[in-house]
Amino acid sequence: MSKTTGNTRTGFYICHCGTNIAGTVDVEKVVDYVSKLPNVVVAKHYKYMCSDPGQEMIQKDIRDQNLNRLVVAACSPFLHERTFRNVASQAGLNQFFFQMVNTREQNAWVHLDALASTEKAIDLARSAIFRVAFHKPLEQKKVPIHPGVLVVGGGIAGIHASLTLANAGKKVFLVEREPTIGGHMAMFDKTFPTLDCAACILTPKMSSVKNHPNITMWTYSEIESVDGYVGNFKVNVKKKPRYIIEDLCVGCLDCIDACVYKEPRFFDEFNQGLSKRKPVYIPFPQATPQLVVIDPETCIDFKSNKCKKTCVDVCERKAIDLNQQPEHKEIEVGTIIVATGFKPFDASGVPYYGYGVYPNVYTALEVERLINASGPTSGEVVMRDGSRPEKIAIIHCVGSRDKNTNLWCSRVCCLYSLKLAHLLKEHTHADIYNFYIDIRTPGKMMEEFYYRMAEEGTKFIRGRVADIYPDLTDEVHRRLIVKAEDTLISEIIKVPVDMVVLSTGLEPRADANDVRRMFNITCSTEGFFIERHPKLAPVNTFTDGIFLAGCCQGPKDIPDTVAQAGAAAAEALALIDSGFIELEPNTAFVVEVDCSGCKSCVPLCPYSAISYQEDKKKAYINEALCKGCGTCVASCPSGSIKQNLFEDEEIYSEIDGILNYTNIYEVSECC
Amino acid sequence: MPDKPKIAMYWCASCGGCEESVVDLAEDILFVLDNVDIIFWPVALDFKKSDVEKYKDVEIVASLINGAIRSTEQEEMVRLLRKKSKVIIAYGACAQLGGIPALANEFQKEEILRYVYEEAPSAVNPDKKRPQAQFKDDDRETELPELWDTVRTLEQVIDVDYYLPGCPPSSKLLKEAVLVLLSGILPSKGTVLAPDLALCEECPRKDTKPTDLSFTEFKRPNMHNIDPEKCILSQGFICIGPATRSGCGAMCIEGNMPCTGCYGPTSRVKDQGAKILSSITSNISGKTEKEIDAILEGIPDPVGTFYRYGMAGSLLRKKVDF
Amino acid sequence: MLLDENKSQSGSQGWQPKIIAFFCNWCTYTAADLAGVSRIKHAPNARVIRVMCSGRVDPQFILDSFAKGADGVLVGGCHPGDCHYQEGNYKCLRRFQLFKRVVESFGINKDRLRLEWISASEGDKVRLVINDMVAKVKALGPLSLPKKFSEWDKEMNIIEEKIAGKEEAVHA
Amino acid sequence: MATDIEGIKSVTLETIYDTPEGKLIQSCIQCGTCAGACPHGEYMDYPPRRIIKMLQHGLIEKVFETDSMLKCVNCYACMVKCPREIHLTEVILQLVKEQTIIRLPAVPPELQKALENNYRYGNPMGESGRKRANWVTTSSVPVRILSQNPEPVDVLWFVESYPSYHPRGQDTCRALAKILNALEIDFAILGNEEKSAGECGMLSYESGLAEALVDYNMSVFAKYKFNKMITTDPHALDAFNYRYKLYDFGYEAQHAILFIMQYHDRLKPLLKKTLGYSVTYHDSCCLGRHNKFYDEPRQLLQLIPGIKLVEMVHNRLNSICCGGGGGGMWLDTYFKSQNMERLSDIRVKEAIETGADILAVACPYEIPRFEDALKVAGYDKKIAVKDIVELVSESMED
Repeated sequence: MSKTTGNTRTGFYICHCGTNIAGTVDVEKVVDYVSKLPNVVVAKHYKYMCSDPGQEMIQKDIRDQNLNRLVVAACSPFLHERTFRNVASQAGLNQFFFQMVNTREQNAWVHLDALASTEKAIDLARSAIFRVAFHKPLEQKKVPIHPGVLVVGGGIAGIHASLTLANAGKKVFLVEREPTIGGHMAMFDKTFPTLDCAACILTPKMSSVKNHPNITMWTYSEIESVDGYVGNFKVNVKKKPRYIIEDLCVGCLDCIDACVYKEPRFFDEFNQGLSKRKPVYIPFPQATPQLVVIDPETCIDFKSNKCKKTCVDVCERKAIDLNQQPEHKEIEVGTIIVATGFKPFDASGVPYYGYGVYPNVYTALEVERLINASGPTSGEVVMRDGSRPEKIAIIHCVGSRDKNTNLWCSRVCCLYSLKLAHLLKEHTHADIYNFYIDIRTPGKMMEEFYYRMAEEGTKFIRGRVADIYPDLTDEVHRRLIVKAEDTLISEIIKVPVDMVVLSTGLEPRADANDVRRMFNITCSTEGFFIERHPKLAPVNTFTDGIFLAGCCQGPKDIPDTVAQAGAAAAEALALIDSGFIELEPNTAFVVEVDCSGCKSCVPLCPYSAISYQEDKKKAYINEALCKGCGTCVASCPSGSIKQNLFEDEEIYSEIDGILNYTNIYEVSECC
Repeated sequence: MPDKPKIAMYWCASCGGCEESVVDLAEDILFVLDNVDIIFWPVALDFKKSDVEKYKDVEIVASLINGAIRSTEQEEMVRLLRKKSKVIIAYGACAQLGGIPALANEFQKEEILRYVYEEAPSAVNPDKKRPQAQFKDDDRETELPELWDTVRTLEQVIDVDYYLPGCPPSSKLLKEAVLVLLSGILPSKGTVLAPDLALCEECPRKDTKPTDLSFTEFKRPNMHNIDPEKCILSQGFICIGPATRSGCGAMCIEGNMPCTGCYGPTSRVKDQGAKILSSITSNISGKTEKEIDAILEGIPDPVGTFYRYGMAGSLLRKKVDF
Repeated sequence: MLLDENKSQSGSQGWQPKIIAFFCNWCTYTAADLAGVSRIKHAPNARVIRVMCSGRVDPQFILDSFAKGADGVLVGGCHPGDCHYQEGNYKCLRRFQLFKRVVESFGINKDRLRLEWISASEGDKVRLVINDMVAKVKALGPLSLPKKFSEWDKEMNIIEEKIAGKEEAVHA
Repeated sequence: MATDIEGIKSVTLETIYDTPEGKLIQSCIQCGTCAGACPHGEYMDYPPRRIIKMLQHGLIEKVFETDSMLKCVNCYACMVKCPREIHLTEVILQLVKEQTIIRLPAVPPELQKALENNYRYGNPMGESGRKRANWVTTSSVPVRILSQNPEPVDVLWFVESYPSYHPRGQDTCRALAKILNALEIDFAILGNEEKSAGECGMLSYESGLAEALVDYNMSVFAKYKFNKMITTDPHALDAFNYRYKLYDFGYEAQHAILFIMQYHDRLKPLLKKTLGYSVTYHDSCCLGRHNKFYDEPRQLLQLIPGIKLVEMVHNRLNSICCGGGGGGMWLDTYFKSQNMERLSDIRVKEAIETGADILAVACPYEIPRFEDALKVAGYDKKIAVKDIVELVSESMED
């Protein structure tokens, strides 16, 4: 405790957080102990330190007692560090003369033994008190925010966020990987609980995106790299070759008719393979943009180079360019909204449901396409063998709530299963059996929807299906037998059906990890992106300026997705309109007189913030480029680089504080 | 004529090189002798302990003590000198940091004695005799110094005022130190009387070091030729220069050998070994344990490499458990 | 888990290891927070020091922790490839690969120093790692370097006493 | 590990929540997959799901009022499909089952006899222990018996009871001996010293008997030096790898098929004879669901020239038990008295449906069970039941 700056007067405050902290940690004992430590002028505990009275109490002490250091032991700094920094600065203290002790998340909430927990709180309080003595007044750097926004993903989340921002006058870049925007919602027939047609509500929004002067829409494009930081991101986008000159194509679709393949014969992604397409195709009639795309995987010309190129010939506008190359765009934006969506669970992951083995086993998304008037059967529910089902089983929780596949509840399956039950009944008049574990219909008008569906005569069987197999005794129909226990009557039942619908769950996209790395955000072990705080910052990420919308954050339905997209847009707007952002001042700097110019630090910086000044023969750190990791500080062989907020002395004093155990506490214990 | 300032010099656990460095002053030694009275210098002149004892407390202006402390005799003598001297200067790497003798802190005393007196190939000692602290023969009773378990730096035994680093300190630094002492304007206590910048500052090969160094292998000078023009570290030879104080004039580098760190760390570093390790390893290539370990095979003895002079003065001081 | 927690409680029952844990802000510190939010109980022996990146962990900090009395040091960073600063964790790993050899050469059992990659979502791994480390360090017993240092220095008392004795004799 | 051993040895219903596996039943969501997956679920008064709920409510005594658990054939079907990964077959049902047997007013006589035989003769058929190695005399290749030649051996082949005594089992033994010999494996058997391993289902019925057999066999193993152990019986395999481990059995036992597959490079050139069969493979419960060896037996079959593999409706993880596990081997009469359809009957129908010539198996229980079921079924088309090992051996003939 030698080299502190001047006369250190520290105030220490520990929060009860109701009983969250005080229920485990003996806050009075902590205060009692801390008040005896050197430099501590005030030590207090209070029920809710973050409340107005709590904040005012601290500010009053700072003024009255002339405090020049502040330590607050409360929750995680991720939650309230900013709050208490503000408390300090409003009381006239530089906000960085403050140190926070995490006594809730990393102490009271994770330990049961009150004594051990209190000891830990004391150790960490002492550590912070030692540390804060070395703190220095720092200034936050203000960085202007580029008003442009990048929206990644053109599903309903990306569409809604883009429109909200564009309507507010912001320049938006919407990047979509597929040839069209619309995402999964474009594949749906009707939406629950209102049963309004998905296309009717989605396609107008899609064309608004296309036509909005503030939106630059790049479909069939992918983000290649993201650099920079909040307010100043540099993004590289790769526009994959469509082999169509976008400006020339008018969407007449003559080229599709002219293709050398007279009949479509390739897997149609949009229709889940229930129909075929040609190598030159448009994903679906309302695709936005209305541009064809040529798939090099199936186009003869790309394989043999011997195609007659009838498509090229037929195009009067000469819009087909089979030599098109990828285009690379570099854009600058201030904020990014990640709305990359989900992937439906691969139903063959539950082998005993026979998906891919028995042709009459369908996934829910396939059935959406079957029912859809613009789908492969124009809305007729005709199965792969050409027959129409009279008995249909809908199986819930396929790839959800199962440790063997995905443990989480996919949240939308119950409701869309009910919806499909209704639509299938409407289309086929078949008997519908819904096999479920629990029916979950939270949300506005959802339980009412369930009620209606039940009233329509859909049969509900509470039991998870254990087996699906063809009825070998039934020579004619070869129906599929769905075997389950009806747990409510405790009977094993075997229901013969013509069609099985697997209500597959929602999964993170397969490349979620790559996306996460590119944007420097975090994701759960499953692969859904993690929000900054589940309640208080649900659309923020741990990386400032990057927000989340839609199912990439976790399964959710369309209303929630749209709400979240709006929230993400609002967060981005709030940042943009504030004009600038204050950066954490935790950058590193070279103490020039100490530097020997050994150059060891220069190659360490991934941001090239460190350079070697040939004239002075010393290293130099560009503060604007430094992101504050501190790796160079730990590596400087002569100790000549420092990091604000994480100076060596600060960390040594923290170590010292933790281990400098004096017996004040024990003495008061036994006496 | 008033008495010239009295100076004492003493050696403890050291090789004698420090004493040699005084002689290396060459004609400058005459200047020194003109200005001071060397009242105790056992390596050069016949003085006895009693000669020191007869001085009054703090009567000696400065004692320059070299060598690490590892025996009863050394401890006794430095305590005596401390009592009699106004200023104590830890002279050289051994006194400052423990030096080469402190590498013994990697072993137990017993291990060392057993090896030296019994197991070393050159040892012929069938009766396994060891030196005794006390020896009695007829009427004579002799007391011999005893080894301690731990090798210590001078400051771990007595209060030290200044440090003169190096193995040995350069005559330039010694001369400067003497001038400072004679000037009477003393630097603040604890000062290391050498520049607080790392060796690269004065290294003649500084400009040849690239700014994108990434180690793919480490080489040892006894097995590979060192390019006499280029930065030695950049050639894959461990050079402790970046973590070592300057002041020596980069003599080893001039001799085409890497710096081994004898001038000790800068004032901003607590543990020279840890710091240079951190710096060098951060810059190796390889991202998996396997790749990294393969490169690190070139450093078979990291303690001997990075703590060659600093073990006793390091944060852990010696091997803590055997 | 209840059992583990009870067993690992210190309270007043005997020696409890003290572990200094350097956690990176983005992954492991967040994971430790997540453990809290999820109420995942674990041994109370770790004292977390937050750094922005595992790359900031200077090996000197680890030695200093041991020297000042830590029984174990845990460094937690983002998984390879996941570093918030792209490569800080690799630098940490490179140092660690050699540094752990140094620490072992200094006679400190390898179980007292641990590097773990714990991502922001791995709240339960925080529990597993801390509980496991506490159990292992407990089995090793206290390191107590400050005490060892003063024990080593006891050998110097003889001379001190001898000198003191002589002086007394002189004064007498 | 010491505590684990003690824990499992002394486990009782009271301690069910003390093990991590036992505690898992608290996480049951009552979805009923176990009941639906159970091949005998429809014949149980209380299918597994209900038993778990009753356990949660502490109504354990009520479970014993019925014979539900006696109908469990240890087929692991409920366990592999449980969405909460509750260790039903391995832990929960075992405990309940043991208690069920203890409280039965009368153990079904067939089962009672098998247990007694195991106790007295070391095999469930009641054959003389001195005839255990008789099959060796009809082997075309020499088979070393350790008691006669106790030199250290690389591979100890634990033959087990059915292969030792049952005429069709002996066919498998001779086939395996031939293969091992051709692969130049240094192998030996225990001969008459061997006693039933106390297969997994049996262990839970009569832990005293099981322990006696374990002790006995362990003492025999201790007499000889060998490096690894193989067996053709998946039940014995499980006994060694799961139960004997608790008694310091220091080897990793391996199923003969997996052992042979390691030498597929050497084996392939030996398989000269083309067998023009269409073959369907029945995944045994222990080898398949319990140990997840679905691919290896199929790979071995496909090494045989000319073999065409076809799958039954239920295969791999979803295979249907032959009904012989968990004591079912000796409960056919009892099950029949309860008007239960025999599982082997159901299974051979699926096999016949494939149109295959051969129903290939990898468990000694299955040959007699399926051959019996085929006789009863009286189908026109001939389908033969053969152990994979027999087919391999057949292909080795010139």
